[in-house]
This record gives sequence, structure tokens and C-alpha cells, in this order.
Amino acid sequence: MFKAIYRIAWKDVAGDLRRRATLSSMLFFAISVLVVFQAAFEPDRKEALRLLPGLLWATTLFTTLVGLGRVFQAEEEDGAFEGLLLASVPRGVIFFGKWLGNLLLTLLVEFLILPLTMVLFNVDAWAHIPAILAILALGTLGLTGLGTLLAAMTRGARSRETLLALLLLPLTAPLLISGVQAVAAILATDGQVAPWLKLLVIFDVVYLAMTPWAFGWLVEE
Amino acid sequence: MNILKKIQPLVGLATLIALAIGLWYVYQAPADFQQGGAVRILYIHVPSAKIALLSYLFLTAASILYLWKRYEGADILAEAAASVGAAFTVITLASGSIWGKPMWGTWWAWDARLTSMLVLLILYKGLMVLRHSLDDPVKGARATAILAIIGAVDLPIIHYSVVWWRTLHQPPSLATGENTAVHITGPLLPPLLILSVAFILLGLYMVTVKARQIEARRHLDALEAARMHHDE
Amino acid sequence: MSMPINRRVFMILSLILVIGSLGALVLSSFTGALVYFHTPTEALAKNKDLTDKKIRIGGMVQAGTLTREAGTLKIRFLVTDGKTQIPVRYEGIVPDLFREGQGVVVEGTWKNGQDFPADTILAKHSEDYVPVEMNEQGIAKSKESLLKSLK
Amino acid sequence: MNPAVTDATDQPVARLEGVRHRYGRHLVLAGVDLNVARGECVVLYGANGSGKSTLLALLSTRYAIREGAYHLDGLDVRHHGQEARERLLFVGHHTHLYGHLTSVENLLFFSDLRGLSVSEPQLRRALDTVGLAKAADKPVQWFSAGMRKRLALARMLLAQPLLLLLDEPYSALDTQGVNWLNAMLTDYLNQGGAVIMASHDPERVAVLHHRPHHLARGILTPLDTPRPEVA
Repeated sequence: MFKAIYRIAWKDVAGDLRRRATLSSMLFFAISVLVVFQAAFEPDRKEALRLLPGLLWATTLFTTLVGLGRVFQAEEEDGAFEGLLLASVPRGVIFFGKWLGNLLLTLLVEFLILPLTMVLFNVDAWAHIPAILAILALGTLGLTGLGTLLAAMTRGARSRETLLALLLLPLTAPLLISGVQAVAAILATDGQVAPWLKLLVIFDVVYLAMTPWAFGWLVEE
Repeated sequence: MNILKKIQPLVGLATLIALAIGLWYVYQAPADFQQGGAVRILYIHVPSAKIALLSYLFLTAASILYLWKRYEGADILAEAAASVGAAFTVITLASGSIWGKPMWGTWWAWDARLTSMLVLLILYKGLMVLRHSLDDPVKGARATAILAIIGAVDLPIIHYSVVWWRTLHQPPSLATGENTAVHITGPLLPPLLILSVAFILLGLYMVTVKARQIEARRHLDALEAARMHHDE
Repeated sequence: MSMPINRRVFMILSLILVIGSLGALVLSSFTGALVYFHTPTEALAKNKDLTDKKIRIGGMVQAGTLTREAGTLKIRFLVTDGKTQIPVRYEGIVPDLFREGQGVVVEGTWKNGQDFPADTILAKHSEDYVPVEMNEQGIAKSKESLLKSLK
Repeated sequence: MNPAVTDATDQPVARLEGVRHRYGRHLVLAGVDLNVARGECVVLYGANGSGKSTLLALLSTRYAIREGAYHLDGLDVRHHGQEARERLLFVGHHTHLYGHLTSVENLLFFSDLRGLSVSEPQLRRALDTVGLAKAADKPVQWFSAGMRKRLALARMLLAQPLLLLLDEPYSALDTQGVNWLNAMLTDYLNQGGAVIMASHDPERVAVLHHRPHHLARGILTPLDTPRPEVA
């Protein structure tokens, strides 16, 4: 079972590194988002520090959407998705495999984007990098979990990228709010992080406990 | 779906009577000591907000039933409830805005209650779009039902947002639980209660109308598909 | 019924996880974690951190403190949460519900606890609806509710 | 493995009883009965759109059985889909291969998703058998349709399924490929495997010992001649 999860994730990550497809588009999309923010707000150092939590999460959300748009693209070639469903493992295992692959790629992009954001916006918060990364990772668990399900749901839908954004945004709104507030609390040094972390954990647990079953119902024909 | 055909006129009649009584009470109700005549907007706003949330509960129940037993009727009711719920969410937001401008001094504030209501509207829209973006109607129905159940997780947050968070929006006036006190006094209360009932009936009526329309359209589609098959 | 036992155990476990987490969410109080506005007491307590930041302060317009400069739209008043008062300056049109003894949320830039120059004034309404004739009772009740919602 | 599994060889591998299937309100299969025993090969003939692919999709568990019963190896597939998938292999029009992975990696992916423990020499031996030894470490995206088909069929050697489902297996194969496939299938049948195959090609199937069936208007009827003459 774990071998199957690992193998699906490996297939997606290795495939992506070989083709340099999703990872680099996510990365460059994230950079474009940062450029747009810079042009729109032109923040000074102090404003940039205040904007940083929102900036990071908005960039994360947009890049996640790019990644999610492609999660099941590899499965479109030559009926591969059908092949996955014929595997003799529970459907939840297939879901976790796809989720893990997407999660690894998204985390990789986040780890690259965080220092880049700090450099580009002249923000001095280097000491907080591990904490901020941990919060981003915690939020990304649930974000990609729900996102992978929605990506499966919109397979073969018309204008799926727009649809994916339309579905993901309302459902993850509480998670995004908690994520932004948690990072803001870290940066403010006196802020309360704990309640927001609790909220993030609750959402991760709820979404990751529900989505594998939902995936199973979704593919049952 | 024959039962819908039978109950539709009854529900319609009950709605009309309840609305008539309710509106008469609204006409009779005095102005609020602070808000003046604008308090009357709340007679639309509060019941609409109730229906907006109740529709989602209804939709979730129908979705679970559809996934579990695969009754097509449950799916039709879910589809109908989505559009009715969306309509009442729009009414809630619009009437709230119209009340908020003179009272609060702003059309809109990004507080927890307003934000979560807007989120609910986007969710309804997502349900409606998802269904018709998938070419296979059965796949569309199943995906929509699953999305509805996941969205139901957001409902408690919307409901409790006012209780948890210190917001611009006032707490519910007809709260239940530990805060059972009714905050609406004297002749201002009956129209709100009667109109709440009237709006629930109206919501039901709209669901039956919409469901019958969806049923008819699906029947037509099936006939069309069968004819194409014959021609082949 | 005929579902393999393993699968059933997993399904029940997931269900417990979801319901348990949602229960924890509903039961735990997040009050104060996400606020639309600060109370005057909080604002003064966080004085240093808030300096030059755009914030909202919520409270009641202290009775007897609302003054208007004749011939202009300039007003001054004290906003209070029952314990602390903060002087507020504002110029512009105010909402209908804005008056002494009423709930209010003011937006502006915090200047070290001095007069608070408000850019925007929002009236906060309590959940009480009282007919015109029952004025006094209504004021008492809504005052109580408003103070409660500031906690 | 599973208590529900019996080893009785006389028990049919797959048994369909009154299976009906509809798309929306359109009935595609109107009550199909079928029994396949070990060592048996059933061939389904029928026009396009007669429901052959739907029947195979139901047999492969890709579609859920809603009306009627389907037992595989004594298991009720309706409740034991996963166990059923362990026992069958489906090779259809699609090869389910990933272009960016090599032949070896594709087979490794397949065996991990089936919970098979296969060593690399075993994989290479299977590739040798289907004539892809030279292409073992090449990404599949450059393969011809025939090579892909061979690679897809190599899974059969690894999985050793009880029931093999094939949809038009001869398409994309040249004469040599057809002979090779028929030899492999004969071998598999002799070892006690069962095959259900949809085909348009009576000539190519003729070499195999098989029971022909005809599917029309949602009804499956056995054809009289066990071995139709080569036309």
C-alpha cells in the first residue's frame, strides 16, 4: 500500500523533473505574481513586512492552482487514469499517491519562493524563515489535499482551470485566513500563533480524512 | 416526482397567505427607536439569510441521499436547491448592503459574517457551474454531490463566525442555546416570525417549481438521445 | 454490510476524525483571535506596536462628549468600552445610527494614543430592535448588548 | 488469501447473471448471462456500439454492477471490487503507459500498484519474452503502437491473472505479432487461465480454441460453431 503511494508520487515527481514541466511553470508563475504585486503596491520596507503574510499566501495559492491544473494531466495520456483505477489497491491509496506527488512539488516551489520574496521586497525576516516555512507547509497539506480532489473532480471539464479556482477558493478560505494570520502573528512577535495553528491543523485533518473517500465515490462508475 | 406536482399548488397557496399576513404586519409594525423605517429591510434580510443557509442543509441532505441510494429525484432536488439558495444569498447580501449604507455608514465591510456569506454565494455558484461543465450528466451529478458535502464543512464556520469573532455585524437577534433572550421587542417581532415562515414556504415552493422544470428538461434530453439512437 | 472489515474500520476512523475536528472547532473559542476592531483598552495596551498603523477601534460614543464645530462637518467625541476612553476627531458625513450612546467603529491611523484622527466612521448596531414608543427601555437594553459584544 | 476464495477448479472463473447496464436512461446491456471456466476463451463479436466495450468495462470493474450479479472466482464483485482487480487484467485500446517512463519503469509502476513483488531480472525476462529487450531502458514515448501493445501485454506475464480481458488485442500488431500473441494466449489458457476478448477478427482468433458469442441489442447469444471456419 505504501509502496503504491510512493510509486505514484515518484512517477509524478520524477516525470516532472525529467520534463521540467510543472515545477518550472509554477516557479515562474510565482515570480510573475511577485512582480505584479511589486508593481501594484510599490511597498517600502516597512509596508513590505506588513504585506508579507498576504503576499506569501496569495503567491502560494496561485502557484498551487497552476500545479493542480496539471496533477491529472499525466493521467490523460493513453488512458493512464483508467489504468490507475484498475490497480488492486484501495482508491484512497491512489488519491494519496497523487496528492503526495503534488505536495512535494508545491513545497519545493514554496521553499524556493520564500527567500526570493524576502530578497525582492527587501524584507528582513530571515530569522523567521523556519517558522514561516512550517506554517506554509502546514497550510499546503490541506490546500493540496482538497485541491487534488477538486482536480480529479474537474477532469475533462470545460474551462477547468477557472472552475478549479472557483471551487478551491471558497472551500479553502478559512485555511487561507488562518495561514495569513499565523504568519502575521509570527512576524509581529507578540501575536498569538497557537489558535491559528490549531485552526490549520483542524482543516488539514478534516480535508485529508474526507478527500480519499470522496475520491473513491467520485471514480466509482 | 409526482408528489411535487401534487404539493406544489398547496405550498404555493400557503406561501401566498403567509406572505400576505406577514406583509400586513410589516405595514402595521412601528419604526425602530434608532433605525426608524429602515428596520423594515430586516424583514426581508433576516428570513432570506435563514433560507440561504437552510437551502444548503437541504442540498447536503439530498446530495448524501443521492450518493448513497442513487435516487435521481434526490439529485434533481439538490440541483433545484442550489439555484434557490443562491438567489436567497444574493437577496441577503443586497438587502444587507442597502441596510448597511445608512445604518453602518458603509455598503460593505470585510467582517467575518459578510465574508462567509459571500463565500457561500461563491460555493453555490461553483456547484451550479461544476454540474454543467462535465459532459456526462451522471458524472456531473456525482461530482456536484461530493462538492456539496465538502462545502457543508464550511457551514458551521459560517454559522459560528458571529459568535466567535468580534465583528461589525450584530449577533443573531433570535439566538438559541445559551443566549435564548429575544432581542426584538413588542410589535417588531411578529412580522419577523411570520415572514420567516413565509420565506421557508416560498423557498419550498421555488424548489418544487425548479425541480419540476429540471425533471422536464432531463426527460426531454432523454427523449432526444433515444431518438438519435433510433436514427442511427 | 459486506464491506471488508478493514475498509469499514478506516471509514469509521475517518468519520470520527472529521466529526471530532469539527467539534473541536465549534467548542474551542476563537474570540480575540480574529478581530474586526480593537477596543480602546486594547489599543492603549498595544500603543507602541500600533503606532502609525491603520487600525479600527470599536466602542460606544460616550454620552455628552459629542461636539460639532459650528458651520463645518468637523466633530469630536470620546469612544469608550466602559473602562478606557479615546478622543476621536472626524470630518465628514456620519451614518444615520451615529449618535451619543451608540456603538461605533472608527478607522484611522494610530498616533501614539493622542487624538485619533478617523478617516471613516461606521456605526455598530446591537441585535436589539425596539419600537419607537419604548425608547428608554430600548436604549438600556441595547447599551448592555453592545458592551457585551465588545468583550 | 481470502476465505471467500475456493480452489475448486470446476468453479467458473467469471459468472455473469442478468447483468443490465444503462447510460442515463438508455439501456445498453439488457440482461447478459455468461460463464467462463478455467482454460476457456470467450470471444465477443458485435457491431460498433453493441456494448462490447461496456461489457468489458463491467467485467474489469471499471463500471460498477448495478443490476444483475457478477462473481469472479466465487467473489461477489459488487462488494469486493479491490479483490476482483487483483485477479484480473484488462488490456484495452489504451495501453495505460506513461511516456516519460522507460519500459522497465512502466512495468515496475504496474507491479507496485498491484502489490506484486517482482525483481528486476524478472522484469527484463518478461520484456525479452515480448521482444522488447532492446527497448527496456528507453522512454516509452518514442514507441510505435505495436511496441506499446507488446509492453502492455507483458504485464500479463508479471501479474499471472486468473481472468484476462482483451479489447481488440490484434489491432496494431503485424502478422508476426499476431502469431506471437496467439502463442502466448494458448500457453496461458493451457495453464488454466481464462480469456474474454472482444474482436472484429475471426481469422486471427481462429487459431485459438474458443467459444464465440454475438452481442446485439444488449443481448449476448452463443454462436453455434465453436470454431468458425477461416473466412
